[in-house]
Amino acid sequence: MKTIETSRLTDLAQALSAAGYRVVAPVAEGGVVRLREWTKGLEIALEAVPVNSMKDFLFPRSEVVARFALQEEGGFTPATNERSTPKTVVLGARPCDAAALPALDAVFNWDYRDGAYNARREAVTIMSLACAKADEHCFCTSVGGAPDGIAGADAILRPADGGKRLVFEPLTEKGRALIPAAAGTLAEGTAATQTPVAPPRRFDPEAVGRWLAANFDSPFWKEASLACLGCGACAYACPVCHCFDLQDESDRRECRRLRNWDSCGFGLFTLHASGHNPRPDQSARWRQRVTHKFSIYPQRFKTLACTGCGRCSRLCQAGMAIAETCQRIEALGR
Amino acid sequence: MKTDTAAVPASAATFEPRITAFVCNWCTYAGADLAGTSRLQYAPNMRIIKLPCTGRIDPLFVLKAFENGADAVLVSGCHPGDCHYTSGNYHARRRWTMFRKLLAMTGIDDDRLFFSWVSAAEGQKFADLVNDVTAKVRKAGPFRASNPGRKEC
Amino acid sequence: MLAALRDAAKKLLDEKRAVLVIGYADRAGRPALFASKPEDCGRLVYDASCRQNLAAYLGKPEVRARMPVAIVAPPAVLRSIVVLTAESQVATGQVLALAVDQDSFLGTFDAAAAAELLRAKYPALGPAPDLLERVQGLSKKSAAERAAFWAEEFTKCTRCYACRAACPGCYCTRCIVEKNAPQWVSTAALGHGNYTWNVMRAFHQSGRCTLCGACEAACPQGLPLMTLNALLDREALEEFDARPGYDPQAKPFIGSWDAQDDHSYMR
Amino acid sequence: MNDDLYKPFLMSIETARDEAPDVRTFRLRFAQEGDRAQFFQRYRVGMFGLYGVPGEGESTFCVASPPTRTDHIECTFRKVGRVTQALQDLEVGQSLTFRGPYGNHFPIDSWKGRDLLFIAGGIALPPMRSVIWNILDRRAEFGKVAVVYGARTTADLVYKHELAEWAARPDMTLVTTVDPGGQTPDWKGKVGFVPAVLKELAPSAKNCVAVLCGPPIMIKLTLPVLAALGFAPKDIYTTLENRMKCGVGKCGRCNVGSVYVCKDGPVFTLDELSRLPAGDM
Repeated sequence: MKTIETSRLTDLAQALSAAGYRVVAPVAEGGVVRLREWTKGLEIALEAVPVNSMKDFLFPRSEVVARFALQEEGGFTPATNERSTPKTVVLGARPCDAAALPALDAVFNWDYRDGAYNARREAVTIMSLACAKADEHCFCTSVGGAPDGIAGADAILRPADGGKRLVFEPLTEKGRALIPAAAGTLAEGTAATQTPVAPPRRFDPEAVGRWLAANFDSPFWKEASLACLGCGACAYACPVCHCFDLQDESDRRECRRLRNWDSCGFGLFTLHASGHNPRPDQSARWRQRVTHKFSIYPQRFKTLACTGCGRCSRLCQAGMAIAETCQRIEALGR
Repeated sequence: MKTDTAAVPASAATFEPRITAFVCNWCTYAGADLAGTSRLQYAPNMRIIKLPCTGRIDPLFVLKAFENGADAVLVSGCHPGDCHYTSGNYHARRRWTMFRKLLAMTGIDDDRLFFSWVSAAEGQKFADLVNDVTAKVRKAGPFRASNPGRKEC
Repeated sequence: MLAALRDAAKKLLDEKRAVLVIGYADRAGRPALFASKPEDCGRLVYDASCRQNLAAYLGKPEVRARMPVAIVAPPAVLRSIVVLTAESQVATGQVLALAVDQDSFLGTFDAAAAAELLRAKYPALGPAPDLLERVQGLSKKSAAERAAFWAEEFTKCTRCYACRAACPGCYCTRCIVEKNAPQWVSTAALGHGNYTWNVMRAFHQSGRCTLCGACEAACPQGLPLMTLNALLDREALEEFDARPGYDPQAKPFIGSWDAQDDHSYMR
Repeated sequence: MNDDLYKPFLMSIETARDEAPDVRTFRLRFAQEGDRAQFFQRYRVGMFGLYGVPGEGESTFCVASPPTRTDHIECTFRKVGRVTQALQDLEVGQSLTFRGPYGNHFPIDSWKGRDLLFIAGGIALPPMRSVIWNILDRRAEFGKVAVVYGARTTADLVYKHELAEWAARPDMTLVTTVDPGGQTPDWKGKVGFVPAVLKELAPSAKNCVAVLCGPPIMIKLTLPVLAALGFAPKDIYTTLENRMKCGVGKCGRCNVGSVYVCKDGPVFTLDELSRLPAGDM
């Protein structure tokens, strides 16, 4: 059994970095824990669930998808657009982060293969960290996950010996490749892994999906969405939300076609050029969000588009909590 | 808006400041005209963008100029009381008072952002102003490295 | 205190002086509670953990369709209601404030009465000392240091617009970042667009911000947005003697002028 | 394998024709023969594409020419926003970007031997025009062909030269109509709304497929007329438009319920549409 002292995680990060990996890890800055590129000197913060999800590193919030050289006299020619896909290890992703990967893989390979996503996906190794505790927003167990779930992960670190140690368990080839790269920071040894603390199961996603598929016009949505102020905090924090916008930006010499995150919570998301909006109010938008995750996704991809990480509810200024909405939906279905 | 982002070679010896000036049509632009017709010599570093009135100069214009690589921005219009539209420059003045404080807080201070009143009769003042601003910006150096709003893609 | 608040809210609904009461719910995180039945009012609370400015809901079409509305309002929210009234965003009599402060329920007020209450009881609301310290600390640094500080902060911005959604003052039906002909503000969550967005967001609050802090509280990335708002608040006060939210008849700060306004920085 | 999904190919504008106020048709040529060949390998009538102007963005609309004409494509669009404005500012000889063809198509092979009724309103003729020409180019395979086309005014009728050509053809019927007040003194067509004209015309539903496209109000009022004439929902086709960015099922905004207009559509039968939540359209 490979183990590492929790206090030596930065050594592991350093070793992986020296082995040529870009290391992404949770770091506390300005009172907020955020997954970011790790550089020497940064402490790794394992306590809190980071505000951002891992998707930042697979599907960045803004990326150039096409370039054009603009000509002085008008007109353009296509220009090459280099893809940057550094070999990356995400150290300390949560199981609920890793669990998002199958859902993202599904949409980004749905008949049309999205090269930019897949290139990053292939270059990333996920070393997740089993959760030693859950807060009131966590609900992974309601959506098929677990605090020590391994879906999507290449390796998992399990807290042991009262948190002093972590047991490293490789799960895939990519995960095993970390062992030589870790260059001795992982030691052979034994440790007593802790039983992870699971949040209570709050609803049955299949029951929720059934109600959603049959109750599109329910008055429930108007009331349930009243508090929503229509920002994109939930979608941007979500490890699965993948909606995007394509926007051109240019100066005199070059146009860059950018893919930027977008959110179904925004009023302009579905607005037609004619002025017609299929989702004219926040209730339609909140319904889309919940329906996409618990009904449309299972229908199309046989997987939920929610991993129960709870980020959306943890961050929502208006207290919109998707697990609570699901609980209420389940009750309505009974 | 299509503007130029190409980097100007930044070595101190060859640095030529690129300064964007937003000026009103009635006073400062006429003052610049007068400077020209009077054959006054002044630094060639300023690109003038003429607008009807300082009241029409949206703070976004200034941010756009910095975003696209301006080393400095000058805003200039009619003296108080002289506005062609009676109060456009008074409106602008209050806006600029707030805006320059805000920009200074974010790192664009009065080495980079200049304001002036230049009337149609002040050709000499305009020439002196351009020379003075250019000299200050030259001294401050290229703005790329420390410009908080520079374009990055 | 809570009993008085709940009774007053209940009375407004009972007497049909309000169709809807928006307050804080007695649940973790203190989310908004929308009470349209008198019996819902029993779940209203107010304490220091209430961070949302509920006046932000006054811009929401679903709420505007249910006027008159009463809002649980600590002093900063009272100011927001006064500002919105001065800016003709809410009609007189359409919004009632259930005024609260840390330890008491102060009564039910319309915008004019709320302004009177503010003038009498909180005549000089301003940034909290720690916020002022943030402003002063940064002001002492060099321009390059300030630029580096904000560039680093704004890099974190994902453009989720939670700050905009949180703010009662951000009521435009189509925000400047959503206008695309021309596209003034880049929508990409990259340095330049993030800088322009955050600077313009703050600037549009000039002389209007009531320092409620909801934007900063809403920011998932923890950006110190209030540093900019507080700076502009002090500037408006010191240069123009402007204190937003004390007069429902006040002229808009940026839309008005005085021949005596300072212009010492003009060349 | 090309997985650069958002990398478009280039097309140059061969001709441009003004159809109606703010409505223009481009005939586009592929800059690369390989792109052309690949396009026509996949293109079936009813599919759409994303047309773009670098610096302004992309806009989604149908391919208005049939797959039977394989040296070019045509598109017809109205100037309504930033991108369509930029597209209309382009001149003959200039280039635009194109991605596609995307989406499903009209199953015209299954319509062989049947009568066809096309009903279109205003700017909705272009998505149907490709079908009509496809049918006319393979005329012998189908039964009777009738087109009912209405617009607000005579000026708003698109493809005026083709309407004249269709009117003159002995192997099809064309009925044009304009809203009351929209006619000019020399207008020879009908005056009245499409549903009323259709009712008066009373085409037989027997062995007939109806293709319907137009503004929502026209669709809403025409469907009962078709139902009264005996058209079954599975024999009524339409093509939907929703805001799209990617065109390939990723960007997440064009869905109606669980159906993605970009991948499952844009072509649907009324039968299929009736199972979708109307509140999401």
